[in-house]
This record gives sequence, C-alpha cells and structure tokens, in this order.
Amino acid sequence: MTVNEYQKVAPSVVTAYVSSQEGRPDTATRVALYRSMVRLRYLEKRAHDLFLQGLVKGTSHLGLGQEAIAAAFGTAMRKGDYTFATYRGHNHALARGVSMTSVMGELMGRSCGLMAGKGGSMHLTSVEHGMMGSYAIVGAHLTIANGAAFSSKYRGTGEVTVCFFGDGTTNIGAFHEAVNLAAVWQLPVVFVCENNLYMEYTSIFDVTPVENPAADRAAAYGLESIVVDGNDADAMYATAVTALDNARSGRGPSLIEAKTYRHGGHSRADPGKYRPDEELQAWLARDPVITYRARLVEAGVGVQELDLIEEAALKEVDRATEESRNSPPPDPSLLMKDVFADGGATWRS
Amino acid sequence: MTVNEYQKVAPSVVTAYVSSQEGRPDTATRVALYRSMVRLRYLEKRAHDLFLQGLVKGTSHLGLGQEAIAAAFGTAMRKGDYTFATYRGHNHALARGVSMTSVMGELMGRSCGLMAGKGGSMHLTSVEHGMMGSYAIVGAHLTIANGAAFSSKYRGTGEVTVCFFGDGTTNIGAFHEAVNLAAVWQLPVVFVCENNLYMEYTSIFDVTPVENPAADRAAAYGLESIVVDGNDADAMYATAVTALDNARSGRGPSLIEAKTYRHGGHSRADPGKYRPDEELQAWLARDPVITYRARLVEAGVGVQELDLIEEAALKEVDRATEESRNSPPPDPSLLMKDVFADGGATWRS
Amino acid sequence: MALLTYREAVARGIAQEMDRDSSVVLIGEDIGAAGGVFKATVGLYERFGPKRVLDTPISEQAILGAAMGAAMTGLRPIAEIMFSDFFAVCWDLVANEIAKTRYMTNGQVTLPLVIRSGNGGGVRFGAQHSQSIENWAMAIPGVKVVAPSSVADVIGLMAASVRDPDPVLFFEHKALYAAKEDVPDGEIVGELGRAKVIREGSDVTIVALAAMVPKAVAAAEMLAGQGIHATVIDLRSLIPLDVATVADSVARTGHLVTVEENPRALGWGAELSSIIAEENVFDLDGPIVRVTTPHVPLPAADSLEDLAIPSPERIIDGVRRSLA
Amino acid sequence: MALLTYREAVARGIAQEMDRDSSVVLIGEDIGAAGGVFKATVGLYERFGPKRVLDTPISEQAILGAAMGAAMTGLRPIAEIMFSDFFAVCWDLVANEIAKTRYMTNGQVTLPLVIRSGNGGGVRFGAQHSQSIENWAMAIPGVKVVAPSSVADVIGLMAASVRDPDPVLFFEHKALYAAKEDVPDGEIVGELGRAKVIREGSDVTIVALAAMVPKAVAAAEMLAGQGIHATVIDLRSLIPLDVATVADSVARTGHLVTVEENPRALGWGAELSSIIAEENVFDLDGPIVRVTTPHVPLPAADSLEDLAIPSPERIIDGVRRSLA
Ligand SMILES: Cc1ncc(C[n+]2csc(CCOP(=O)(O)OP(=O)(O)O)c2C)c(N)n1
Ligand SMILES: Cc1ncc(C[n+]2csc(CCOP(=O)(O)OP(=O)(O)O)c2C)c(N)n1
Ligand SMILES: [Mg+2]
Ligand SMILES: [Mg+2]
Repeated sequence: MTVNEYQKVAPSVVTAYVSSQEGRPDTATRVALYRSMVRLRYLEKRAHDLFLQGLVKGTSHLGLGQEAIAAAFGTAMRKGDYTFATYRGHNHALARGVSMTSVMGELMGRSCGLMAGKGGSMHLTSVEHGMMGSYAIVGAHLTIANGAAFSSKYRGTGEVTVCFFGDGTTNIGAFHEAVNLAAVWQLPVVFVCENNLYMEYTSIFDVTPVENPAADRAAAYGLESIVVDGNDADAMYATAVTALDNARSGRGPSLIEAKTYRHGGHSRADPGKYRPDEELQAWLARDPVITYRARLVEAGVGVQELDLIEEAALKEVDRATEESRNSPPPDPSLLMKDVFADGGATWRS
Repeated sequence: MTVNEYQKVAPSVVTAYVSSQEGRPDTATRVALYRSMVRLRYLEKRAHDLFLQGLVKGTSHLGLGQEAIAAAFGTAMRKGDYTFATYRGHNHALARGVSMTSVMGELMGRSCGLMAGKGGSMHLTSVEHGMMGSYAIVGAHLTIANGAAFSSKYRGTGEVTVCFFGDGTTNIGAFHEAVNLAAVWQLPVVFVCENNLYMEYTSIFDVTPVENPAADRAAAYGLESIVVDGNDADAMYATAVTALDNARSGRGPSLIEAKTYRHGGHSRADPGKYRPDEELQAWLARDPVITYRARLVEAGVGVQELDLIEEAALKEVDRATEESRNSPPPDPSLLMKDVFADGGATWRS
Repeated sequence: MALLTYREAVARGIAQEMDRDSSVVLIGEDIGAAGGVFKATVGLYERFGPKRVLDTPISEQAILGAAMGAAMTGLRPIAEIMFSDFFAVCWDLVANEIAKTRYMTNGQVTLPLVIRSGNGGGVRFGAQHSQSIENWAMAIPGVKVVAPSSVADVIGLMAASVRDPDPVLFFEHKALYAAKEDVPDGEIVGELGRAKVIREGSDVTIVALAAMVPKAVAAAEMLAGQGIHATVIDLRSLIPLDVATVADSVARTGHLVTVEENPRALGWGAELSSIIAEENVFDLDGPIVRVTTPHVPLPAADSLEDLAIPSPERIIDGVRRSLA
Repeated sequence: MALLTYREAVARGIAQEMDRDSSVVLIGEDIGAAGGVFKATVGLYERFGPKRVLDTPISEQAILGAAMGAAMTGLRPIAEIMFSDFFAVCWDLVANEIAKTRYMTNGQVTLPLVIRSGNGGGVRFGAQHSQSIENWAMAIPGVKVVAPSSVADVIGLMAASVRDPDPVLFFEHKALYAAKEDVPDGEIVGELGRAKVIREGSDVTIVALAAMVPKAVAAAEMLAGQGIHATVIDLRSLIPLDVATVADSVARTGHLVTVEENPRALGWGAELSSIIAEENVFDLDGPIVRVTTPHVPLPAADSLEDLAIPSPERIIDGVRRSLA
C-alpha cells in the first residue's frame, strides 16, 4: 500500500485494529470516559476561540480529535501515578484532574495559570495532580519519564509512569535511548504514541521507513507490538488497564501506538491545509466524542445524562474563561523568582 | 538462554552463523584478504609494544581479533568509496591502503603521522584513501556517513559509503536517527556493527534488551536482519560484496552485524579482566588470522607464499616503526593552523 | 527595489545561491512543500524540487550529520535547525564534529556548510523556544557565527555564508521575520566579519546584534533628544568578531555599552568587554556596561517576557551608568 | 588523616553521601563493577550494590533523563557523563530540561541532582576528549557549576553538591585524578560558591580554576622570586560565582589576571573580566589580562597540547602585561 492509499483508507484500517469487546469498561466507567472527553473537547474549542480573539498569546497545540487517549489513561490511572506529556498536553493535564481555570489561565499568561504564566501552554505542569510536565523539545520527556518510573521502582511505592508523545517523535534519538533503557531496567512505564499521522506539516509516512512508527519498533527493544484505535475510548481504556497493570505488577514497560487524528492544524498558526480533504472528512466522521456518545446511547445510557454532562462541561469552561479573563498578569517579581530552590535567581556574590 | 550461557557458548553459536560456502572468494582474493589481515595484525601488535615502551601517548584502541571485518571490506570496496570508522580504526585505515608509517606516526604524535599528530590515534583520516575519518564520540559518525552517501547519490558518482561501529553504539540516539534516515532516503550506505560483545568494560548483554544489538533492530527501519561471523574472512567478504552491490545498484542501505571479539582490553589502559577466561580462550581459538591461514593451507595455498606475506608485513612494520621514531614532533606552528579554511585560526579582527 | 520581509529575504538569499551553484542543497524538517514553520523557505521546493530541498524526519543529529558528510564530499548543504533551542539535541555534531574536523585532520577536510536556525525571543514561545544561543556557538573554535538584523543583510550574509569555505551558523531572529525593508534587485553578496556602524555619535558606543539593533537605535534616538550622542554598531557576526570597528569607536567615545538578548553570564558582550578591558583599557572613561536579559530562562507570559528582554529604556539606563 | 588521590576522593565523597542518605543513587556507563573508566567509582558497586549503582547502555540522554525524572520524584541521583565532551550528545537535558524546569513550573519541581564528569585536557586524548566545558554550563541559567582543584575539595564539594537542592554539574579534572593529598578522616562537607584564597600577595590577583590552580600557584612562586607578589584565588565554582572575593582582592592589588584552560572566546574569565570592568573599573591600575588556551580545538600530540594549555610561563607573561 502506498502512503497515499494508506492515508485514504486509514479510517477503515484503523477500525480494524479495535478489539474492544473484551475488557470493555462497565457503564459507570464509560460515562466517566465520556465526561472526561467532553471536558477536554470543550476546553480545546474555547482555547481556539480565545486565540482568535487574541487572548491566547504565543503558541498552542490543541488536542482536538485525540481526546479518547488522554481520557482513557486519565480514567484508568491511579492518584499518584505520573503523567509526562508534550506541548500538546492540555488534554492530559485536564484528564488528570487539573482545573480548567489553571490550564486556561496559563494559556492566557495570567497569574491564575498553573505556573502563573512562566511556563506557557507548552509546559503545563501540576505536580499535585501527578502531571509531571509538558515538554516542548521532541523526545526528551521519554527519558525523563524513565527517571520517575525508576524512582517508583527504587522506592517500591508502586506508581506507574505514563508518557505520551507523537508519531514524529519516534524518529528522534531520545526515543530510542528511552524505550531501550526502560526495557533494560524493566521500568514501570507506559509509552503511548499518539499517531495522528502528521508531524508539524509533513506526513509521518513521508519520513519513516515503517508503517507503524512506534509499534514496528517495539521488537527492537524486546517489547510487544501494540496498535490500538486511539479514537475508540473503550479500546483505549482496555489497553490502558492492561499496560498499567503490567507495569504495576513488575512486568515492565509497554509501548502502545494509538492511531488517531488531530482535527485542526499542528499549532495555532497552522490551518492544516496540507491534509487531503477526504482524509480529514473520513477522520471527522470518526470523531471520538461524537461516536462514543452514539455508542453509549445505543448501549442504553440516557440522553439526558449525557446532555447534563455536556452542560456541566460548558459551564465549567465558561467559568474558567471568566476567571482567567479577570485574573491579573503575573506579578513582575516572578521574573526573578525560582531559578534556584532558594526561590531566587542569584548566581553570584 | 541467559546472558552468561550465551557468552559461554558464543563461539559455537557464531560458527553456526557462517554460510561462507556460497560466494566464497577466489584464491587470489583470499590471499589478498590474508595479506590484509596480517598487515593489520602486525601493526596492532607493534602499537601495543610501543605503548608499553611509552612511545604511544594518550589513548589507543586496538582492533586485534577483529581484522577480518576491516580486511574484507577494504578488499571488496572500490577506490573512491568512503570509509567512516571509530577510534578503533587503525585496521580500517590500513585496509583502505593508508601507509603503516602514517598510522604509526600519528599514534606517536610525530610529524610523519596522517594528521601530523593533531588528531591522534582516535581520529585517523586520509581523504586521499577514502578514509573519511575516525570518530571518537559514539554514534555521531553514522549520521555523517549518511551525508557522504547522500552526496554520492546526489552527484550520481556511484561511490558507496561504509560505516563501522561497535555493539555498544546501537544503544545511542544517533544510531537510530542515522539508520532511519538512511532507510528513508534509500542511501548507498552500509552500516557494519562489529559486535565484539563488550562496550568499554561492560558486557553488551547486560545493557541491551535484544540478543543481536544491530540485527534485531534492522526491522525497525524496514531493513533485513543480517548476522555474519566476523571472524571468518570469507563470510565477511561475501557479505561485503552483496551489501556494496546493493548500495551501488540503488537498492539502499544495509545494516550488518558481524560477531567478533577483541583480543585485548578496550583501550591501552585496560587489561580486560572483566571477561571470563573461558570466553577469551574460546575466542582466541577462533583467531581470524590463524584460522584463515589454516583454511588457506587446506585449500592448497602454499605455506611459503603465506610465510612471505608475513615476512613482508613484518618488514613493513619495522620500517614504519623506524620512520616514526625518527620523525620529529609536529612543528609548533601547527597549533595555530587550519582551524579555518584560510589555513589559520583568526577569529577576530 | 522590492519591499521584502526578513523571512522572504531568507528564501531569496537561498534561492540566489541555489541558482548559482548546483552543489547547494537544503535539508530540514518541514522545509519542503510546507515552506518551513517560519515560512522562510517558501517557494524553494517548488523551484528546486525534491532532489535539492529535502524534508527529514525529526532527527536533528541526522540532519547535521548529513550536512557534514555532504560538505566533506563536494556539496554545500544548508541545514535548518528549526528553533535554535534544538541545537541542544545535536550539539555534538556542531561542537565535536563540524567545528573540529578541519583542525583534527590537519586541514584535509573542508566543510562548506551553513546551519540556519530561528533564534531569539519576544514571541511568547516560552523557555524552550526562545533562547539566543549564538553564544553557545561563539564558544566553539572552528565555526563562524552570523546573526543579521536587517532584511538586506539576510540576503547578503546568507550569500557570504554559503560561499564561505567554513561552517557557518546563521541565526535568523524570530522576532524580526515580519520586519520589512526595501532591498535592491539583483544579486546581493555581503561579507562576514565586518560590523556596520549604523549611526555615529561622540558620547558612547552601543554595540548590538540581531533584534537588539533596532532597540539600540531606538535608544540612541531617545538619547539624542536628551543631548547624548551615541554610536550604534551592529556586529552582524560574532565569529569573525570585528573588534577593530568597536575599538576604533571606543577610542573616540570613551564609553562602551553592549546590548545582548542572551542571559547575562557568558554572553558575547563579556568577550567584547574583556577584549576592550585588556587591549583598550586606557581609552575608557567609564565602566563598560552590559545590558542583557537577566540570567534566567525566558518566561512565556508576555508581560514577563517584555520585562526580561532589554528595552530601549534599559539601554538608556546602561548608557547613563557608563557615563556617570 | 589519609593520603588520597583525587580519583579516590571522588569515590569517598560519593560513599559518604550514599551512606548518609539512601535516596542517593549512582547512574552511568561502566561505573559499576568496572569502577568507572577513570576508576573514580571503585568500590561503590561492591559496597552499595546494583540497586544503587546502575550501569547503563551508551545512552547519555537516557542517563540524564533518568536522573532528572528520579530527582523530580524524591531521589538524589548522581549521574556520570564519562568525558565532559559527551555533554554535547545530551545537552538538551541539561540546557533545556534540567536547568529550566524549576523556573518554568513556577517552583513546583525541585531537582536535587549531580552530574559529574571528567573534564579538561593535558592527557593527550585529542580534541573530542579533552575539552573544558564548564563554560558551556555557566552560560545556562538554572544549573550550578563546580570544579574542584584539590583532593579535599573533591570530597567537600561533592558532599555540598549532593546536598544542594539544585542541579549541580560537577567537573572533575582528568589531569588531576592522580594528584595526591593528605585529607582528614571523617565527614567532610564544603560549601558551594565560596572561592578560596590560596596565597596572598599585594601586586596582582590571579584567578584560576581546577587544573589551572596548581599552575597559577607555580607561577606565583616564580614571580615571588622576581619580587612580584601575587594573590592566587581558586574559584572552585562558577555558579555561584564568588565575585566578592575577587573584587576585594582586586581592590587591594589593582591588577587582575584570569587563568583559563578553555579556548579563549567566552571562557569564564570573560564574565569575570566584564563584571570587574563594569563594577570595579576604578580599582584597576592596569588591563585585565586573560590567559587561556588559544581559540583552537586541542591537538592530540603531546608537544602541541603542551603549547596550547596555559603554563606557568604564560601566566607570568600575563601578569607582566597587566603590570606593564
Ligand atoms: C527536537 C525537536 N525538533 C523539532 C521540534 C519542532 N516540532 C515541534 S512539534 C513537532 C512535530 C511533532 O510531531 P509528533 O511527534 O507527531 O507530535 P504531534 O505534534 O503530532 O502531536 C516538531 C517537528 C521540536 N519541538 N523539538
Ligand atoms: C557518546 C559517547 N559516550 C561514551 C563514550 C565512551 N566510550 C568510548 S568507546 C565506548 C564503548 C563503545 O563500545 P562499542 O560501540 O561496542 O565499540 P567497541 O569499543 O567495542 O569497538 C564508550 C562507552 C563515547 N566515546 N561517546
Ligand atoms: Mg503527530
Ligand atoms: Mg563493542
């Protein structure tokens, strides 16, 4: 199959990956998954609006279309587990319980932001929620995730570390070093490749010699090859549960490739025009939030319950927007704070 | 098989890799292979002696025991082809036709050295012989080799680039990036992993999650898995011919794993005591030079012919030693020469 | 004459050299059909095709290695490292390989290559996408370091860099990509290692680079209104470093102020200051003052980033300290 | 008292801290049973076992990433980068991640970790295994930078580094590993950011670091024979930088000479010189002179390497230029 052929048929190919019948979550969990996805979706849409209004400065990378992956792990992970994400990390922060206000405030560079504006959208971090950081240099955080996993193993405290990254990341050296060391040290870490088919503006197929950029590399580290439909919250959840359990039980790391698609461009400045329209349409038809809603309704979940979830999420987003708009810019004194652990920036006497 | 079990049986396992009956070189070529191996062997032994006499300064990394690999490629490559090697590169320089005096002179920091002492033993380079450098930072030169291969492809000039490195190198990021890009760009490059079972002082098996550190990664780049007995000059030669031909004919890169063993320590300061004695003995019994001599004699090559080859090599080494000893240290003016292409080191006006 | 942006000038400079010399090729991430994330290579793929404009995987080490190997064997590659912060993932190729190979091989290997990169802050990208790392490069013997401030210089210095037989790190300033200027038609070729005196004044010498040049000029204009007349010098390249032009000016003004976007410790101003303090100390009538970003990572929030990067006001303050 | 080598002091310093604090672990290549390629970790594997002394693949990015992630979550790792030149393959972890994370997270993340490395030349290892890269680190806001010259300081500053809540880059000098000194028994704990006045003299202040300290002392002794009395200061750390001790001394001597092993451009002497030239210019009675390796890669041949690295003779010459 050539690259273009593959891309055209991708949605149906992807559907074939699913094996969501087994290990399907119970109804309460499925509702929780839906709630989580809706929250992520609404926040990202609002972030886009605020960008258009000039209120989100700098850059930002939306996870619209990729919600099922973050929601599934966020739901399956335990308190105390560690998340490492990329610049495309809003979803992952929210899915671990970080408040919308602190995420949105950070995007807007306000003092209510998670890091009071010092980090920005690409570096969302909330240690309190196990959100150990969002990293903007491709590849690095896979190596850092290993360190957290090593620490858990050393301390015997049983946390699992989950590290999210994109398809393009599989071609950088740090990916290789990190997955390899995790395998050698048998670390309790789960590497999750969100394969959205594109790097920034270039198709991953144009610059990668294998079809599944993560899964086809798993054997190089003695790991199992795992491909999952990243737009199917049930399949993602089952996969997450298994991988987390393996890690927690001392059976070592996993490398998971979740096939998905971003609805928008790479970052705020990008209209994403390089993508064939039919490809985009096919993937929009597989929207993880919309299709999951339909699935839940079909499974007997009440429409009102789902409506209420959506309304609550919308209210939460509105409130977060309001709070962030009203939040002042960071205090100027922050410029010279917290370079060092004494709270300051003094480097000479 | 556990690591230790593997190491113990390694020699016999390795023997099983050989498929040297097909593509066996003709007698003239086999004699040339023997001559090349003997030259490398004698020079390395002398380098060791000179180090004991305090004449080789700094560090040096001998290729004793690994001669078959360099000799096979050196014999199979064409004039104009490019070699990239590591700090363990004396063999590779000699095998491309670099004179013993200029190699030995470089080890001794004399002006007759290949780079007049400015590079040292770890950086042997002779552009004239296609010896495009020896590199001392693990991994980097695989990426540089790609550039030479790309250049040949771009210019349409048909050279093949061959890049040698060790087993330990397969775990660093640059390895991943380089082999991957070579596969994506279908470059005329041959990557040759000389798996001598050890990094510096640590067994490769202790820090690698697969059994064949290079070959088991080939599939990650869509490449064929190739393992060859690196102590068998015939097998190496046949493998080299095939890979060079594939590259030259536009069939893209190869990744070859040659199983071998270094007879001494990692570098001059290392007695290599971390290696089990039985392992060392088993590999010494598979000495590529001694076993090949026996094989040639069995195949009907005259003992006198082989004796003459050895005598000639010894004379060459003696002469090189003499010339290097008598060569003055580099002219002090070289300190400030050739930082830039104007020949100087001026960085300010 | 044509009104060009700084980002268009990058593409024009490259096109000029690719037209002239078929050994020039372009290598990088998203530089082809996408035209680069800063849109600085727009049109080159269409014009020169996929054989000469090559998209790569996200593999910065592989990019620079490919550039180096190609330069060793007859090509003149231009490699892109998208944001200069990413030099940190491939610094080995710059610091240990590209910079040292000519010397280590006793002159056998020549490396005519250019590595261009989006450098600097002011665009609210946060600490990992805003650094001014031209100083990292300056510290490595064996590379040349160029950082143009004007649209015309982008073309001229790009041409000079491509034609230079040595490896050149070419820092394009992200905050200047949208800047516009009229530039002459036809071939433009500059010269490396020659600073440009942008305005002359007898009271103080202000030396700046890249995005700090317009700020220094703004400060000088404000100072003129207060009766203080400043010479403003655009260094244009750090290696070669045009000390002579600076020293000449200091000999006349007696006062030196450097304006650096980089964090304080070991910015290029330190080197310049130490040279003047060693060789021209008796020309000085006051302290050499360095205006820099404080020694902190760059914050993302606009309000904080604006506080961090030198402003005309802070430059004026620096001048006053030197004159005091 | 015990007569110890510098390399033994490394192991003793680490052992002292591992004994005290079970959150201290050691990560690196060949550091376990092999005891490290410089034999600076001999005995630690036997004493603390494979759970606390971990050999890694040749994966410097993975090493530093592991150290960082472990430090974020309660451990106090000591990572080894075998030769400091190899920082170039993992500089991203230092410059972009470890140094910036506390700041970017508004203080949420604390990174108590040490990265130790064999640094410097004089051992004929050639350009890729001999660099003095403490300056690369000094240019990055957010890390501390330590480089001991004496055996006792190795222990004391190692202890201080391990106990420090911030990331510390700890540069051991390869040419000093065999140096021997008597050191007291029992716990030794030093302090970061305090320079040491090694000898006092009223004519000139010579500031040095690591392997340049014994050379500066040798020069001072020779100068004393010629009636010139030098103060010699061992900086011991670059970040924090003890400017006060240097400035005090310059206020007395009126002359400053820095002795750096690094190539000239942007060595730490430039920063120190620029600080004095800005803040203490009126204390100076002559130019600030920097004695450095020329701005070239280091050659391998012994005769050339000896010419490159500052010698007592070149230091004396520098002093004479400052006093002239
Ligand atoms: C080392 C490095 N190189 C390049 C970049 C620029 N960059 C940022 S995101 C990106 C694409 C990443 O693609 P992928 O891993 O698929 O993640 P996605 O954005 O699709 O989620 C690139 C090239 C970077 N941040 N770091
Ligand atoms: C990036 C980097 N890390 C570490 C080293 C130190 N080092 C030099 S050789 C070596 C072992 C390499 O092992 P291998 O690749 O198997 O090659 P061999 O020496 O066995 O030929 C190491 C760790 C280095 N030179 N570069
Ligand atoms: Mg992607
Ligand atoms: Mg090996």
